Amino acid sequence: MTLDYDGIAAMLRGGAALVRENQDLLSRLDSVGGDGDHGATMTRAMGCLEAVITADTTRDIKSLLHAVGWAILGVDGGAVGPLLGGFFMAMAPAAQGKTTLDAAELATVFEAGLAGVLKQTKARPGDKTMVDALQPAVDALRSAADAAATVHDALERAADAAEQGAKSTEGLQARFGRAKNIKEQSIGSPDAGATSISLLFRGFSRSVG
Amino acid sequence: MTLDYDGIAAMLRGGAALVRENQDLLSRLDSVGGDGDHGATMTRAMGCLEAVITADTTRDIKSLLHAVGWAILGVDGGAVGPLLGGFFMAMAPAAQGKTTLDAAELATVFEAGLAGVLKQTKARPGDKTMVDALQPAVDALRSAADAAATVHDALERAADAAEQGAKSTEGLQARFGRAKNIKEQSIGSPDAGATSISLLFRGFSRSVG
Amino acid sequence: MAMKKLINQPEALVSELLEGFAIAHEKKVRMEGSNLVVRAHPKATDKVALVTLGGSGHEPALSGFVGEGMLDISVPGEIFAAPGPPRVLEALRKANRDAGTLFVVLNHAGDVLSANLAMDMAKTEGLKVESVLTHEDISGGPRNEPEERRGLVGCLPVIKVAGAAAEMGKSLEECKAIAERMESNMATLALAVSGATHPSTGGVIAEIPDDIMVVGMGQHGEAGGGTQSLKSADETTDIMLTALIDDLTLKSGDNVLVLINGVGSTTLMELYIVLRRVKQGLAEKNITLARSLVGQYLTVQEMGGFQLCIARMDEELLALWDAPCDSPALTVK
Amino acid sequence: MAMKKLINQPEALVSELLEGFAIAHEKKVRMEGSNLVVRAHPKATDKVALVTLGGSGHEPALSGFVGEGMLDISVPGEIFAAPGPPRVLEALRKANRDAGTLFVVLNHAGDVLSANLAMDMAKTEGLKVESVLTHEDISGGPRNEPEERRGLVGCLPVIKVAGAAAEMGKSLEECKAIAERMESNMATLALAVSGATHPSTGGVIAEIPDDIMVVGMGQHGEAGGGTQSLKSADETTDIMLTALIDDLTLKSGDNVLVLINGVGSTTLMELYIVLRRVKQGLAEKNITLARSLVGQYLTVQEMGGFQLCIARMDEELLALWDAPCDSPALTVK
Ligand SMILES: Nc1ncnc2c1ncn2[C@@H]1O[C@H](COP(=O)(O)OP(=O)(O)O)[C@@H](O)[C@H]1O
Ligand SMILES: Nc1ncnc2c1ncn2[C@@H]1O[C@H](COP(=O)(O)OP(=O)(O)O)[C@@H](O)[C@H]1O
Ligand SMILES: [Mg+2]
Ligand SMILES: [Mg+2]
Ligand SMILES: [Mg+2]
Ligand SMILES: [Mg+2]
Repeated sequence: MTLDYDGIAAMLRGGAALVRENQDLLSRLDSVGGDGDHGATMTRAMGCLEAVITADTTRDIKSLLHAVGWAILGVDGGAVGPLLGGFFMAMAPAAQGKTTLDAAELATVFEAGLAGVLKQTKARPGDKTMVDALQPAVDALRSAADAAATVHDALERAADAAEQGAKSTEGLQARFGRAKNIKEQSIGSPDAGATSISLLFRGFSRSVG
Repeated sequence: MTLDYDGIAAMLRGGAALVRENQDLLSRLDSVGGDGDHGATMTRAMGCLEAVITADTTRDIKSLLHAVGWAILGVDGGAVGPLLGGFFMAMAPAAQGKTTLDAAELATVFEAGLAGVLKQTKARPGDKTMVDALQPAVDALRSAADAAATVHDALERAADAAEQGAKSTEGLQARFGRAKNIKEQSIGSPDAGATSISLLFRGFSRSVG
Repeated sequence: MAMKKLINQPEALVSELLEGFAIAHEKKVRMEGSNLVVRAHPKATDKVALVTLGGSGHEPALSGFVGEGMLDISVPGEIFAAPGPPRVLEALRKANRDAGTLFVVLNHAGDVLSANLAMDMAKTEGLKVESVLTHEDISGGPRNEPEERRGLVGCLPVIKVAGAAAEMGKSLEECKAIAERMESNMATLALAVSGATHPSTGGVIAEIPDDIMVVGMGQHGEAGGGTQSLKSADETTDIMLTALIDDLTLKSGDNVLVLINGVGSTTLMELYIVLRRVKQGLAEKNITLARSLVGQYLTVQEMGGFQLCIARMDEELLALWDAPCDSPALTVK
Repeated sequence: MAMKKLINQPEALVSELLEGFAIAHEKKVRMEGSNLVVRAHPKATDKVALVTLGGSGHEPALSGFVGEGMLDISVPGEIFAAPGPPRVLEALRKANRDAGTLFVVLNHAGDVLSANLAMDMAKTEGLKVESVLTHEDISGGPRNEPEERRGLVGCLPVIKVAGAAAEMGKSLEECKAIAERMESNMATLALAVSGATHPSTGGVIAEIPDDIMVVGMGQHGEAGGGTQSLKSADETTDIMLTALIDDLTLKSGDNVLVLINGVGSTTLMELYIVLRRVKQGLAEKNITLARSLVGQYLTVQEMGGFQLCIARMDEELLALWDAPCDSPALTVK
C-alpha cells in the first residue's frame, strides 16, 4: 500500500484536525513556562495547511509539501512557525518526482523534514522541545519501514513513539524556547510543542487507511 | 486683657498643635472628594508656622504674621497654601504699629485676614469650603468683641462658630476645590478645609488664658 | 491595590525625581534656585518667556515641556500639589525681561490660587506678565462656564504653539492671543479604566470596579456618560469623540489636531488603536485629522485610561504646532 | 487580574495598532507590502540599510525605531510572536541594495529561527545581508554563553549607533563592526514588580505576589537574586547595578551609557529616581555616566518594572549615540 497525492493530503488534514481539537490543551501547556499562545499559533498553522491543500491544483506531492511549509512559515507565531514550516519545506525535495510514497519512501521524506528542523535548532532529544517527539517518531517510522510494515502501521508506530516522547518531556527541564527561562520549574508538565507533534502524528496515522 | 507678641505666638502655636494632632482625620475627610493630602499639607503648613515663630526675633506682631503667611504660602500644598498663607499675610497690615491686641483689635486683624481669603476665592458660605468655618468664626469674634467679651471668650465663641460652620458643611455639596468634581457625592461628610479652620480656632482659644 | 512603586522616603520623592530628571535631560534642562526647572540653553532675552507651574507626579508634565520652542521655566510642586506663590514669584522674577512673560496656568484650584497671588506680587513689582488659563475638560461643565472646566493635557498644545510663537520673536500680546486661540479651540475628555496609588500616602486614587470605566474622570458625566460598563476601544472612542465634536461644534471641512494622552498603564498599543478609530470617526463627518500626537505626556501615576484632546486648527496654529522644539517630552525636528 | 484594555477583536489587534501607528507617525513611517514598517523618507540607496523583526505588543519597540538615523524597515509580528520568514524575506528584498543590509535580530527563539531561515533564503538569492544578534540579558547565563542571553532593550543602542553609522555612509562591514562593538559592551537586567495580561488571550503574564519583586525576569536569578522581597528604589537599583558592573567588569574611568526602560505601568517618576541612584552608584566606583536615556522604549504591556541597560562607550560610540535621528520613539536634534 502506498500514499498518492490524495493520500498525503488526507494524512495532512487528519493531523491538522486532531491538533486543532486540542488547541486549549496546547495553550495551557505553553502557559506553564511559555507565553500561552501555542494552541492559537498551531491552530493558525493548521488552518494555513488546510487552506493550502484546498487551493493546491498541482497534484504533485513535492509541490504540496513545499506550499504547506511556506504557508506555515508565514504564520507569525514565534518558534513554531519556522520549525514546523521548515519541517514541511525540507520534506519537499525528498519527494521530488514521486507520485506515490510507500512506507520506506515516506520515512525518507520525514527524515529529510527532521533534518531540516535539526539544522534550524540545536535542540536534541532530552531538551524538552518538539524534537523529543519528532525524532523518535521519525526513527520509529524508519524502523517500521525496514521491518516491512504497511504505511498505516508505520505511521501508527511513529505516533506511538511521538506520544511516548512527548510524555517523557514531563520529567525534563526545558533547555530551549521560552520555557527554559523558568528552569527546574518547567519540570512536571509536558512540552507544548512535543505534544503538538504527538497529536499531529496520531492524526496522520488515523487518517491513513 | 490683651494679647502681646508672646500671646499671639502662643495662640498660633496652640492652633497649630491641635491641627497637627488631627492630621489623619483631615486626610480622611479630603479623600472623600479630594486627593487625600489635606492632613499632610496642613501638617507641613503648621510646621512652617512653628518654625517661623521659633526663628522670629522681631518681637513685632505684624512682622510675625507676615512671616507666618509667607512661609505657609511656600508650602507646596495645593489650595490650602495660598488660602491659609494669604489669610495670615492679609492679617499683617491690620496689626501695623500694634504691640498688643484687645478683642476688638483682634477682630479687626482677623477680618482683614478673611478679606484676604475672600479676595482670592469666589467661595462663600454654603459652598462647602474652609470659608464655611472662617466667615462665621470671624463674625462671631467681632460680635463678641462688640459685646465686650474677653479675648479668651471671644476666641471661644469664634471656635464654637467655626465648629458649627464646619459641621454644617456635612450637608452641603462642594462647589469649589477638587471635591466639586464628585458633585452630590460630596454630601454626607464635612469639608476638610473647614474642619482645619475649626480645629485651628479651637486651638487658638484653648491656648489663650 | 498594593503599592508597588520604586521609591524611597516619600518626603524625598519630588527632590529625588527632579534630580534624576535633570540628569536624564542634562542637555536640555537644569535646576536653578528653589528647584525651578529652566532651559539648559536659555532663550534670547528679547523674546517672550513662557512659565508654568503644577504639581509633580504627572511626569513628564509639566517640567518635561521645558526646552527650545516650549517653556522657559516650570515650577514643579509636591506630588499633585501646586507650588506655593514664593517659588512661583521667584520663577516670574527669573523669567523677567522687557519682552514680557506669558504665564500658562492649568485650571485647578491650588494652581490658580498660587498663580494669582504670585502674579499680583509680580505686577506690584512692575514685572510684565500676562497669563493664560487652560480649561478644556468638557466634563466639568458647559462651554459657557469655563471656570468649571479643568485644565488637562491641552496645556501641551497651548505651550507648543505659544512657545513656537515666542521663539519666532512674536510680542507678548501676540503670544497671548495665540495661546488663547489655541485654548478656546480645544476640548478634552478623560477616560479612566483603573485606579492608581498616591506615591507619598499610598492612598488609592480612584477605585474602579473590574467591569467599569469612567468617562469624564471624577465627574458624573454630563459629557460622555460618566461611570458605565467597560466597552470596546471603538465603542469607547465613539462616545468620547461624539461629545468632543459636539462641544467644539466641529463642522465638515474643519482641520483638527488629535492628542491622545495615556495617563499611566494603558499601553501605546491601545492608544494607537484608539487613534485609528478617531480618524475614522472624524472622516465620517468630513473632518480632517490634520495632526496627531500619541503618547504619555501628562500622567496620573499608573492609572489606566487616556485623555482625548481635540483642537480645531487654523493655518497659523498648524505651522506653530509643526515648528521645531526640543524638550524632554517632545522633540520636533 | 482583570483585563481592562481598550481593544476590539483580538484577531484584529495587530493590524489595528499598526494602522494607528502609521497615522500617528505619518511624517516618519508608512506601511508597505505585507505590513512592513518603512521610512516615509527612505535613506539614499548607496547607504547601508538596517532591518529588524520582532513580535508586537512591546510598543513603541520595534517599529518605533524606524526613521532617519535608525531603522529602514521593521517587520512586526503578531503579539509577542516573531513574524514568519516570508515577510522577513520580503523586507530583506525590499531593503536590498549594493551597500548591503544589516539585519538586527534579538535573541529569542522564534525571532532567531525566522531570521535565520529568511537570511538563508536571502543569501541564496544573492542578497548582501549581514546580521547582528543582540543578547545582553545577563540573567540568562554567563557572558561566555551568549546564546543563553536574551535580547532586551539593548537593541535600541545597537540600532541607534549602527543606524547613525549607516546614515554617515559607512560600509556594511563597518556598520556591523560598530553594532557588534556596542552589543558586546552592554549588559541588561530586568526587574518585574507586577504582571500584565496578554492582550489577545487575556492570560496572565507573570503573576507576582504583593510583597515580591523579580530581578532577572523569568529567571531564578544567578544575577540579581531572582524572586525576592520588594525593596526600595535605591536598594533595588544597587542590586541590579552591582550585577551589571560585575558582568561588564567596568573599571574606574570608564564612560557608560545608561538606559532605563520602563516596561509598562512603572512611572517616569520612578525611573528618574532610579537613574539618580545609578549615577550615585557609578560615581562611587569612579565610573562616568556619560549619557542616559529614560523612558518606555520596549514594553511588556502594563507590566510593572524596568530594564536597566548599561553600556561601556568609547568616543566613536558616543558620537554615534549623539548623532541626529528622527523615529517615532526617539528623536535627537
Ligand atoms: N529553539 C527551539 N528548538 C526547538 N523547539 C523549540 C525551540 N523553541 C521553542 N520550541 C518549541 O516550540 C514550542 C513553543 O511554541 P510556540 O508557543 O508556538 O512559540 P513561542 O515560544 O515563540 O510562543 C515549545 O513548546 C517547543 O516545543
Ligand atoms: N477655591 C477654593 N476656595 C476656598 N477653599 C478651597 C478652594 N479649593 C479648596 N479649598 C479648600 O481646601 C481644602 C482642600 O485643601 P487641600 O487638600 O490641602 O488642597 P488640594 O485640594 O489642592 O489637595 C478643601 O477642603 C477646601 O476647604
Ligand atoms: Mg508560546
Ligand atoms: Mg487635597
Ligand atoms: Mg492636593
Ligand atoms: Mg509566542
